[in-house]
Amino acid sequence: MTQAATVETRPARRASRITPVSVFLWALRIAILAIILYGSYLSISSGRLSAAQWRDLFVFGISTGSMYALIALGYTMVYGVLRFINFAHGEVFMVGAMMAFYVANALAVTPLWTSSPAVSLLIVLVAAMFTSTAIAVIIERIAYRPLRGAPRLIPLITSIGASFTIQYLVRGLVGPATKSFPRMEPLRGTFEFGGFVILKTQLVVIVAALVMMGGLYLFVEKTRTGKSMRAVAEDPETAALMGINVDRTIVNVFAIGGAMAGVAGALWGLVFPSINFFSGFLPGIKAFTSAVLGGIGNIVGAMLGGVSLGIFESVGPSLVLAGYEIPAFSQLKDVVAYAALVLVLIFRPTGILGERLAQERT
Amino acid sequence: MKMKRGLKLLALVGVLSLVIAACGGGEGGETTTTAGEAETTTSAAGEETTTSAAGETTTAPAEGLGTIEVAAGDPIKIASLQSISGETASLGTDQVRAIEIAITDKAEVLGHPIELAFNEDDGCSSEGGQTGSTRIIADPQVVAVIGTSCSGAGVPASNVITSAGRVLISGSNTSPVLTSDLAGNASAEYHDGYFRTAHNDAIQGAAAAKFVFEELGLTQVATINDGDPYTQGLTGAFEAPFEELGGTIVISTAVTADQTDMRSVLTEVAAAGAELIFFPIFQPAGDFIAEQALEVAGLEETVLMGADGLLSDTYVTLPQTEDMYFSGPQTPTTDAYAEFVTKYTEAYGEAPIQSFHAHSYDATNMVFTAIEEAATDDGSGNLTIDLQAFRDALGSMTHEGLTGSLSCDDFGDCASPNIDIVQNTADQADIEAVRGNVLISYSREDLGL
Amino acid sequence: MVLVAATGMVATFQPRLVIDPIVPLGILFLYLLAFAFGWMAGQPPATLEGYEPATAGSRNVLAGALAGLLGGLCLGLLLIAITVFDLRGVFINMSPELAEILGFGLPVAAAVFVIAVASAFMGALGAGVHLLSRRVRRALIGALTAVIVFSVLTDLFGQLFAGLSLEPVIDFLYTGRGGALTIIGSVVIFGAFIVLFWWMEGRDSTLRQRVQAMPKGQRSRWQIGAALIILVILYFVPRIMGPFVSQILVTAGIYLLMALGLNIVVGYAGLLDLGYVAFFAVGAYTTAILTSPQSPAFNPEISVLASLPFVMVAAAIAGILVATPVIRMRGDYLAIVTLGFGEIARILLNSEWLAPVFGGAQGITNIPDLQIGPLTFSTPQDYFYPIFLFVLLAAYVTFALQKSRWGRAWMAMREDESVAEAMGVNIVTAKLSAFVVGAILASFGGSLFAAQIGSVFPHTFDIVVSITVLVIIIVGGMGSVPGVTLGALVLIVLPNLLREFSEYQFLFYGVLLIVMMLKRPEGFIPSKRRAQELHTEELSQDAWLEIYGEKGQAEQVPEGAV
Amino acid sequence: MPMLEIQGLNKAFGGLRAINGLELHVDEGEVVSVIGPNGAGKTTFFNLVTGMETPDEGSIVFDGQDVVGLRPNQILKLGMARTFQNVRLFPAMTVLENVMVGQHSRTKAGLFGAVFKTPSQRREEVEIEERAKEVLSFFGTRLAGYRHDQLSMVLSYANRRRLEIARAMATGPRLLLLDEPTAGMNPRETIELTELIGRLRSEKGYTIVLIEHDMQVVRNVSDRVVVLDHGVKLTEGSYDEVSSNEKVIEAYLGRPAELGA
Repeated sequence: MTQAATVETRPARRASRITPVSVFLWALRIAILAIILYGSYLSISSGRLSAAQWRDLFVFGISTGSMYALIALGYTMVYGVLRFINFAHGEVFMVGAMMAFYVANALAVTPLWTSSPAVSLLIVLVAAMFTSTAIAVIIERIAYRPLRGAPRLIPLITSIGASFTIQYLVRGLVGPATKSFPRMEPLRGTFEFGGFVILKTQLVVIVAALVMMGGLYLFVEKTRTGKSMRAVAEDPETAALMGINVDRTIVNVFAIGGAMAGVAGALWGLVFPSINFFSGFLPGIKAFTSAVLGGIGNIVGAMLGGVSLGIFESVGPSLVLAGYEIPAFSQLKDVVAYAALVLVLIFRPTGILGERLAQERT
Repeated sequence: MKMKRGLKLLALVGVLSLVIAACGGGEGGETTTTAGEAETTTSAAGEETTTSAAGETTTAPAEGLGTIEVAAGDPIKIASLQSISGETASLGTDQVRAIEIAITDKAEVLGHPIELAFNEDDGCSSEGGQTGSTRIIADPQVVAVIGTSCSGAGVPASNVITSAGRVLISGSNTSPVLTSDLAGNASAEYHDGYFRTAHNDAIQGAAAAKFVFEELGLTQVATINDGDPYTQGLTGAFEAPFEELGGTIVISTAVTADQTDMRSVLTEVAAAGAELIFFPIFQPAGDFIAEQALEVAGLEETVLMGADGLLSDTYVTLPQTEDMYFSGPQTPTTDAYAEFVTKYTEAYGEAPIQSFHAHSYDATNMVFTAIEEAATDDGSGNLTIDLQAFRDALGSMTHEGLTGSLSCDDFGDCASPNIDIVQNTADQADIEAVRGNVLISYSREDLGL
Repeated sequence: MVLVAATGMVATFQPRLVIDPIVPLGILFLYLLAFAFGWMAGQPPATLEGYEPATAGSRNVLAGALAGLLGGLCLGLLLIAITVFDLRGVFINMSPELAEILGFGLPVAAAVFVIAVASAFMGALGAGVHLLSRRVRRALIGALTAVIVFSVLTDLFGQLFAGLSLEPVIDFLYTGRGGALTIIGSVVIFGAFIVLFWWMEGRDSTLRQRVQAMPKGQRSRWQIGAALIILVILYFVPRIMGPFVSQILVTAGIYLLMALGLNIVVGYAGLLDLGYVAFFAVGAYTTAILTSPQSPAFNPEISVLASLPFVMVAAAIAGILVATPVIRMRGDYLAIVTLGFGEIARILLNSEWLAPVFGGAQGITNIPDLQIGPLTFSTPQDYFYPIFLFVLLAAYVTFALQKSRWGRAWMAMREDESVAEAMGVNIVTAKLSAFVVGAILASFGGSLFAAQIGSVFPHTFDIVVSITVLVIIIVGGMGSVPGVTLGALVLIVLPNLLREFSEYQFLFYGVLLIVMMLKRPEGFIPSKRRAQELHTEELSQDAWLEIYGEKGQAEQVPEGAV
Repeated sequence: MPMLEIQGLNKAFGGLRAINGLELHVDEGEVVSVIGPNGAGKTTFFNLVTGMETPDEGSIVFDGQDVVGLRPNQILKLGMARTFQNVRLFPAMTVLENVMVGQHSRTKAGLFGAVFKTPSQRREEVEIEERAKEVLSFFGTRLAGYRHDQLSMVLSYANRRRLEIARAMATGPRLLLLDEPTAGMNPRETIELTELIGRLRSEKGYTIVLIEHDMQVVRNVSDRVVVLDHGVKLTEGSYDEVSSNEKVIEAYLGRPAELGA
């Protein structure tokens, strides 16, 4: 009976449903897409970079991105379980890198360094892993465990405090100077297979990151400990009722996150051979960005987010900004990274793969 | 409701108090005198600037900056204002150590011990420079301040410290903004009483430009900085004289200090048709530019040129930096410097961690010498340091220091080191050899500055 | 203790004497830690309802001594490590001087023994404090703290007495201006404060309680009177305290202005903004560009005062630009995106691309001083007044908004966004308005900052500023204006007064943050509701025992005082 | 014309069809109860009507206006207000403030007015407070006096439910949607609330839609009962008609515990 009336009025009424914000957001989306596409068109058509160069940029992005991904795993797992941004995780990474530096430095004067680089690299990786794991667990014990159940802002602030504390303890212990990693001769130069040229360091980074992430995935999906982690992430109270030791599981989460960050720290030293007490900050932020980008709480998402962020950073400036002849566009790579984050979140408010979180608990 | 009315009243009274306060402030600096007189013998200079408006800050304080009395047996106080926290902590810590060594070496001036009364942090920022210098000048006994680490902190610090009649002398500010363009024009932020033993970017820029244009005969140049004020200033200081000489800056671009992939920038540079790339940046970004320049099409023939930030052992031993040119102030190779490094390493457990320690060591010693010249002893050990005479002494002295022979120009630039252009050729084994391979050395006169 | 020694803190603090010539700060700090260990170890278990309260006894002292001993032994090991091995290759602060300080110049074996005994003794003392009655304990600890405060803040007190023309006091208490306390001076201070605290503890009502007990008319008169007195004191503050303290207060004022703004965004509206510094930058750069003759692209050279309306408009636009894309984002997404915006702002200001407008890394210099009519503000003392005025204004705005429909809408949104929307709150305008108000307050801070310092450089607008402001409101007490004020004073003024230790400023920040969050998450002076929020359990108990609660408390007090 | 007219309403979460082709109308002045076993889609139905979720298909016409796609605050302004099954107050706000928030969409003072305390803003503030107190007085002494300034989190469970209703009343609605108002209350409180719902209609003239599990309450207050199961309307009619309907009994028999509740 009222059918006809509703049909009639509907088009007119629909108009009122379009709020200024959604108009703005859509305009923003379209404008950004247009800017990106036109910029890409301009730079590709200008032929400034050859296909091989584009490929190199991608490979490069993937290798940086896989380090972000490794660090991001720590953020995303902690977030998944405890729902807070562990700001100190960047410092966990830095401590790992610092340890890697000292071990590498000690090894560099031994014949092992040149005779069997793989072994020495492994030693460095393991040392970094253990240090970072230890630090992550200690932070959890001292700073976060007493705060279970506190409002969400509280552990966040604590983690900022922990971040400062670790940075400046490290500064006090080993001094403010920037230290440069010893170079590993066998890792110089490029590696070639089937016409595909890749820097050896990048290859090592990508392979190591893949191994670690694969291992982690299997661990979380298949093992008992991994399953209890997922259970705690889903609902800690129910998990506790099911006989899972929540505290121990959370420690495990921190330990694994720390180990990943430690590996990332050692790898970072290979690619970017200088480190000081402040080096953890930016990679930490980037890694958290990756975690959000991929969909926080989502392990596969963190990996994907990290690699995407690496690629955005590496390819983005040359692809989009260069097209508009913006001077010194590569200076703006971080702008591209953050803009990409905003962009992805405007299109997909819960990240690329979506959150994998249980319902918000209040 | 009561509460609200109270608040409103509070606001009203606040406004009133402001007006009163401002009136007080406007009455010819009366406020500063009451606050300062109690303890400062040098407050006269403070009032001068109270009334000075923007743009005219270069006006020198009037005659008579006052004096500082040091009683017999009391220490002579100096202060350091360096970046000792945060990301740039190593820059300042390095210089603080040099100052401490200088004090230990000197032991006493005119029979008075020397006290580093303040070890202030400039935070490598303008607000750090402002607060730190305000604190230092609150102590009327401080004669001179060695600092700042960063030019950004130097801008407000120079204003505050020189207005109080004291001297600021820096071992690592290189920005022309703080002194002059070396062509006789004082910069907007130059204040009488500011000195520095670090070279003005303008000297190095001009030397590099002259070398590229006249000796290499190249006219199409690209510059790359890393967004750091130092490197951005230096590329700027290169570009202006280079264009004046008739060259063309085909592209002026930048990377970030943590960037590892330089290919896109280098491709851009290649596309612009650069014959030479001037990138006065630091490691490790500099490593990546040199390494990746070889891989970019169109840059095979392009000449690379860096500056002092890249003159290190780990850099010149990179195979890709072969044949590269570097500009940089003549470096101390004297025994005195070697001896300094030994002392440094003994005292602090590590070798010098940055490159401006020697400059601060020299700056500190210049201060000592100037005090010795300007101070008068009343015979019983009481010292009177006339601040104007102290400034004059600094301005007119010639000091043989670790970094060479220092004498100040009219705008506080004391370092006029010869700028060496060196080349890293195949037979150079290490940094010392590269530094020794001087192709040409420009003095300030050579550059017409 | 080992960490403290190994990070070089002891060696840095050592030259600063607390009491001349017997107590240097480095060693004092070290053994205060032993004291704290002992205190913690000797703490009687929390009193539970229905159980006999545990009485402190020799067991506690023993525990304290053991804790102290443990710390001391670790320290001894460190000392042995330093003297036997050369660890400076890695740990640069483990120098022979440190060994000298730690070992009191004794041979190693003797030194280790002395350290262990001294630490155990301090630990036992720390635990023993629990044995004292509450009144004695408070008086003793209060007086000790007073001595340390007087000594450590020697600059502040020196300036205070000098400003009041009380030089004889300085000469009596201190070894000179900025010097350490004399032995007599410290004894006098200790004595005075013991008496003071003893007396205060003996009184049964605080000033605040008495004011609250007054009839309404009298109370408001009293409050206005107090406000007037405070204003008069504030009026003389810069004159008495001299340029350095004024400068610190000016800096604190600028941070306070930002903190009040962020308090609206985070405290009221619950929007965690980690890129707040961007608005500060907008204010500073707008003023810089409009007023400085050195502004690269566009220099109308108007006065700072005339730039304020433009600053406001620019900040409002920036607030809307940041807020719009994040309107539908929640919680941590918001945090990271705003953080990204903050970084974007800094990078763009520093970039080569926009250098023709913003001056790139070289910044913009030569910003004129603030001028109002014929008055020029140039010294830190001068700036104290306008900044104070702005802070007052911001506090007023905060109060006014809190008690308006906007304040309620923000709080509702913070509590539960979707319910707020279902109850008629337009989330879009509420979020936009919160960001805009916050942005404007921060931009005024930026504008005054630019005028006071006279130059702006991009690296000033670092994320650390955002974090510091956030820390101020959290440590002070979110949502509470007095709390935020205290937060700014503690976190800005204190580190600035102790600038020679600024190497360790952030270490202390870090430790302070952790300890605060663990022990007192609601901040120093929490807003009433937030305190309740964080102690819900106790509260629901109160709701049950509303009547018994007060009675119970009244019974407890005399018991403690006996 | 009915006050609320719902046609062909569909909503699915992933594969689960929470609401499936629902048709429903509510006339002015009616009290309609929506009952059904757990997971029948009752709360989803409320969420759709109030705009907190968007339907996949169908129309919701309130007072002659299609509200599909409007934001919750816009819908509220049209005169529809709700409470929540799991009591969602603003815990850190006082009782009075909770109710004052409810009037947000009925008031209009701008930021400028709030900062500068213009006369119109002050008048409005006074009105808001008066109205809030008036609404609270509807509950007798339960939420009056010193309770005004208590944080809502310290209230007892029943008082929270009452406060939620007060907050909804303050928004000035014509249609009230109450989601299990008596859940968790003891028998005495339940009786009291049942009376209250009656008064809401008789004294305030609200039209009411009620989700309820307590059949006593449903019988006492409703003019009409709608039964949902698996997102489908099983039947509707008076309480007696519905309670004897076979399909309804069947639906509940699967979960016999429900009926007893």
